[in-house]
Amino acid sequence: MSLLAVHELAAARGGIRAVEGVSFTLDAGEALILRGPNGIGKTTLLRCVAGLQPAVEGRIEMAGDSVAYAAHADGLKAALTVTENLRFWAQIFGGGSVEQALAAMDLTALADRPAAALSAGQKRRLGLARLMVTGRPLWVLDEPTVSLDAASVERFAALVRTHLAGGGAALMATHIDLGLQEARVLDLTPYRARPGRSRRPAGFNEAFA
Amino acid sequence: MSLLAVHELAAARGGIRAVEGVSFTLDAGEALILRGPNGIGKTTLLRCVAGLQPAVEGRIEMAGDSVAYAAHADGLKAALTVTENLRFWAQIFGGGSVEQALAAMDLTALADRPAAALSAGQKRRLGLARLMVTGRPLWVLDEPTVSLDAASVERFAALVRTHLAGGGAALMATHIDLGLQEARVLDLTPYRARPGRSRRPAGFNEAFA
Amino acid sequence: MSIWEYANPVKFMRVSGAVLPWLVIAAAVCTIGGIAWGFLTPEDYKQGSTVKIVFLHVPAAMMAINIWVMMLIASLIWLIRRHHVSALAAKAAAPVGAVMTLIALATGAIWGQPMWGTWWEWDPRLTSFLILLLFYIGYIALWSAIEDADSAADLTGVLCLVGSVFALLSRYAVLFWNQGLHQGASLSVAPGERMSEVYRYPLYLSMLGFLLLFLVLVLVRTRTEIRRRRLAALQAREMRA
Amino acid sequence: MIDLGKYAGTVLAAYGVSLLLLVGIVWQSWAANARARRELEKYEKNG
Amino acid sequence: MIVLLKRDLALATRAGGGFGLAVAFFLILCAMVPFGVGPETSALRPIAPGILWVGALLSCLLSLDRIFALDYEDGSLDLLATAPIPLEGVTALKALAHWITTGLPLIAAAPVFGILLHLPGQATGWLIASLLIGTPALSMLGAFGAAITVGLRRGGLLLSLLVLPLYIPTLIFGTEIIRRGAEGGDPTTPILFLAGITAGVMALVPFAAAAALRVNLR
Amino acid sequence: MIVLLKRDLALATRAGGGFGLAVAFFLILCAMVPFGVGPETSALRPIAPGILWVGALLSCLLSLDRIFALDYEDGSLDLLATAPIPLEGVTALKALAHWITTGLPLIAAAPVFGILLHLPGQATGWLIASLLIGTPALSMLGAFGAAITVGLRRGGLLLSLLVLPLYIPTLIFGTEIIRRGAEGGDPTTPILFLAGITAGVMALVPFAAAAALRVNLR
Ligand code: HEM
Ligand SMILES: Nc1ncnc2c1ncn2[C@@H]1O[C@H](COP(=O)(O)OP(=O)(O)OP(=O)(O)O)[C@@H](O)[C@H]1O
Ligand SMILES: Nc1ncnc2c1ncn2[C@@H]1O[C@H](COP(=O)(O)OP(=O)(O)OP(=O)(O)O)[C@@H](O)[C@H]1O
Ligand SMILES: [Mg+2]
Ligand SMILES: [Mg+2]
Repeated sequence: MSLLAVHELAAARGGIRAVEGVSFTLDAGEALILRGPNGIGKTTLLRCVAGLQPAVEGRIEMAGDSVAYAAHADGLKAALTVTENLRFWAQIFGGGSVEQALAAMDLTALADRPAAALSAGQKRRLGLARLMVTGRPLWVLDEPTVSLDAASVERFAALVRTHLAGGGAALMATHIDLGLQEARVLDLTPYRARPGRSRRPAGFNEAFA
Repeated sequence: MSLLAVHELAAARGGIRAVEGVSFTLDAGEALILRGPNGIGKTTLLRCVAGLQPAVEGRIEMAGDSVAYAAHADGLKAALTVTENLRFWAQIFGGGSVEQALAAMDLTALADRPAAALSAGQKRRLGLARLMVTGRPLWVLDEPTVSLDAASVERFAALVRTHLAGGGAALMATHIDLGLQEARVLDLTPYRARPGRSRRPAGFNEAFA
Repeated sequence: MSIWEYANPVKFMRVSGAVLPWLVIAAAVCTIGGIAWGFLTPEDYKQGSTVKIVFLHVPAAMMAINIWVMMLIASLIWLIRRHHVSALAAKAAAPVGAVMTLIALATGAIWGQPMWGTWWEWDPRLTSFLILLLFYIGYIALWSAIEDADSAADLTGVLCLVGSVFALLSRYAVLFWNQGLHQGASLSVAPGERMSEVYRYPLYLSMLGFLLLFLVLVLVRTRTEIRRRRLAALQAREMRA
Repeated sequence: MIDLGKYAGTVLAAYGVSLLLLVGIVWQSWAANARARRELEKYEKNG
Repeated sequence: MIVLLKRDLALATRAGGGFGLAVAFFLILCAMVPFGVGPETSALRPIAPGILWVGALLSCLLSLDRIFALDYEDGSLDLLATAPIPLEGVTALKALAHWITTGLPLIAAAPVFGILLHLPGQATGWLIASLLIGTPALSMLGAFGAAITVGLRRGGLLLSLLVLPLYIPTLIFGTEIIRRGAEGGDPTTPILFLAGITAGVMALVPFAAAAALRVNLR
Repeated sequence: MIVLLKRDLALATRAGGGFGLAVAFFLILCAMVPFGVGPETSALRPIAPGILWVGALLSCLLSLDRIFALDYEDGSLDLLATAPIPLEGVTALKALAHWITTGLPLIAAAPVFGILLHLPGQATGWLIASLLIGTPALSMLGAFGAAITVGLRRGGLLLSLLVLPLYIPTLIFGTEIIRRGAEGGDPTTPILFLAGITAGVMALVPFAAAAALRVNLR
């Protein structure tokens, strides 16, 4: 069975649908990269899949509690140390080992540093290390490599590959190259929602358009 | 005489100097583009020139009230219309014509739209149109073309050329191509501040390092 | 050698480290001695044993005001001459001043119970101390809220300046507001000059002790702040590199 | 032990509160200083 | 889930967490009222219970916006919403953390500030009791208001406006307990009412707050 | 420079500007006090001047964070700092705009709320007079506090903490005017003091506020 199956999905933002008719499946060991111009609706689609907002139309099939979501904001607390931040999420998700996650993203040396004293790229690495401690099979990542330098992008690709090899899957939106040649790519441009009266308006803006 | 002369400037951010020993002059009709990796101190240098923060060392020579500054935040009020926003800054600076500025950045059709209803790129264009109404000779621009599409970048380049032709000057920081081949380029990388005890610390972080 | 050299953190650490042990001994002797001597003084014929409270109350009240003045001077030095250590010294002094104010308030309140039959009266002097406590709290809260050390030093300095003016203004406003209930007479049952020698010498010793204790605490706390700043500075530099 | 008369409670309370506050600030200053020194030494040793 | 509570407490007590600000604000309020109404005991004593309750309520109010806003801004709320714990539990726990870091210190400080306002001694016990019973409801209702306004920039005044009317029943019964207790009357009835309000609020409001959060996360 | 004032007024009165929120908050506060201290005229009348002043002061307080924060966040403050008008003038004007949008409505509403609190009729005139003289100082001091805390996220409670002690002299003289006026005494002295404070604050605080802003813009 596939980890995630999306059927004819329409997702809306600001009361207007952004993309519609999107379908794909994602099996264990697979990675899918979403592409498309600014504002097409990548972020919106990912938030639907993560369960943060309801789909306007269509179905999303997956096991409950299988998604780990990571967006631009990393959910880090500046006053807590790197380890404390990670341990918190590990305990919330009841997931994996903090030490392993630190090692995977090369954060061991910074383990006792408060998150406030990390640079943008180091923060991002900590945000990605968080994925490992969730223990969730399906990673949903929105522009995961923003502000990472080349070496860290490498490390991120390795992280994803390990995850895939372990039976996980990853759904990612990005504008740039992630260094994951084996990943499938889905361009959202053809799915841009066409304005026009729809049976079920996505929100106020569409209901009164 | 030159519009701007910078001598051996050191600029600090967060209590540590970022760049030091920067010198250049900018004559009427000239454009200078600052380049350099993330965090080298481009924004910091521009804020010094704009008079928003004091220089740690060195001199900045220019006529008073000659700078128009534009950064990422455009200083737009979401509740006011495009014209109202522009007229406000025109009156504050006692500068040029609002209609001309609207036409130059192709905003005439949007003149009565509240700024809240503009897309990111349109907001940016309005922020650049503001430069025209300041009537100031020296434009100091921090990544002016972020989130602009190709046509708008063209339009921006034309705007700058008109300004230069009229005896103005422009100092810009950017990572991407602005379409201004005639501009001089200054790479800040060689001016990265070297740590080491200095006679006059730039701030707490340097005083105690 | 100019006095400003002590504004150099390295020099400050060296000199303060050298004098601290002696200061600690002197402060311990004077404070403990003064308080103990005061505790052992005989009873006053009018106030009974409560007179012993004066050996805590008056030195604390005195220091509460003096420490604010010291913070004001340190802030001015920072704002005018940009000596980093003096900004940190102002920061270090504030919690000590707040504690002194608290001691003055607490001993006064406890004293007021037998003397005036009430824990608290909105007497101008008492009220002024309450207001002083508010200023201390605001100053400390502002220091801890701002992350960037340079901005924090500047902004707390400006606050200290404006706050001093308004603390003074409040003192006069309070006098105006509650002159009807002024408790001046009962407050100065034993004014300094007319105080008998049995009480005067232990009081002097105790006052000296509180002053020395303050010096010790300010030095120690300034050293703490310098070390914290140094750690933060090293981390910031490494981060940027 | 000296006799404090009818105001024993008052005097002892005043001394108690004051000493508590004084010891508190002294202890806090000392602990923070020791901690800052430890952390700085650890950092300077590591790198 | 206890780990969420622990983290919130740790964050509140670290530097910049704002722990103690509410008590300081409470102190200032209690100190300002005599400047307004005059220093006489006869003027202060009758209004002391009311002032103390209104003061506690306002101090609670001004710290409400921290409940969700910081987590919303740094993305933690998104992550908590996808975590294997119900959002209702998250809101209840965050309200609890707010109560522990704001309500409890206020309760501890209230007797001292009662002295400033010449609250009669025998009323102090009732003051503490009424605050202990009533303030949890304040925190939970406040969490609801914070959840509604979490997406707004500078929504502080609006939040106050939304929440204050919800606080009125709590305020009425809370001060009634003190007044009756101070006069030697029987405060059982208002205590029961207040406890009833708090119990009802704790049982139902987390659902409303979680619903509001879901809308704001969308 | 008048154009800046015009813009601030326009922004405050448009949707989302928060115009009127302060008066609504004032109303709720005044409505809550009788719940707290009891509804009897004898209880309310003596404290009415004080409550009205403290209420006006708190309502003023809660809208302070808007003075600079919005302009700071959207970058307008950077641009104003480079504009050909002195930053001192900007702070004074912004305080003035705050006074017009918050202080004036509060003053207009105060007599009505005075009725709720059984303020004696002959005191109403003095209430208005004292507020008219005193509230400009509140706005200007508030602008100073707002300038200091503009860089902080969620600085609302801290802002209150910094500003309230500065409000004490104004509050004392303000209520003293009403009290003396209501009792038929001669309020000239407190009026002079209050006017002196306001004049001094208007003359000097803009410089401190501008200095604080410059530090925060750095
Ligand atoms: C919380 C309440 C009180 C506060 C804040 C307070 C404050 C002060 C202050 C500021 C001083 C002046 C110290 C100096 O300038 O050197 C002082 C002195 C003194 N206080 Fe208090 N006081 C309080 C309550 C009391 C009470 C209840 C008594 C006893 C009845 C008392 C007795 C004295 C005496 C005897 C002095 C020294 C003589 C003098 O300077 O007049 N105080 N207090
Ligand atoms: N808060 C909002 N309110 C209203 N509309 C919004 C909001 N955020 C985004 N939109 C609109 O919704 C659409 C989809 O946005 P979305 O963020 O999903 O795009 P995206 O593909 O992720 O773009 P990017 O590549 O820039 O990240 C865009 O047209 C955008 O203008
Ligand atoms: N608020 C801040 N506090 C402390 N340090 C800061 C702050 N903002 C920036 N810095 C540091 O100051 C240095 C210079 O930053 P600056 O923004 O000038 O760089 P930049 O060249 O503009 O970079 P970019 O290309 O990313 O815009 C950087 O190393 C950065 O880490
Ligand atoms: Mg996106
Ligand atoms: Mg930059």
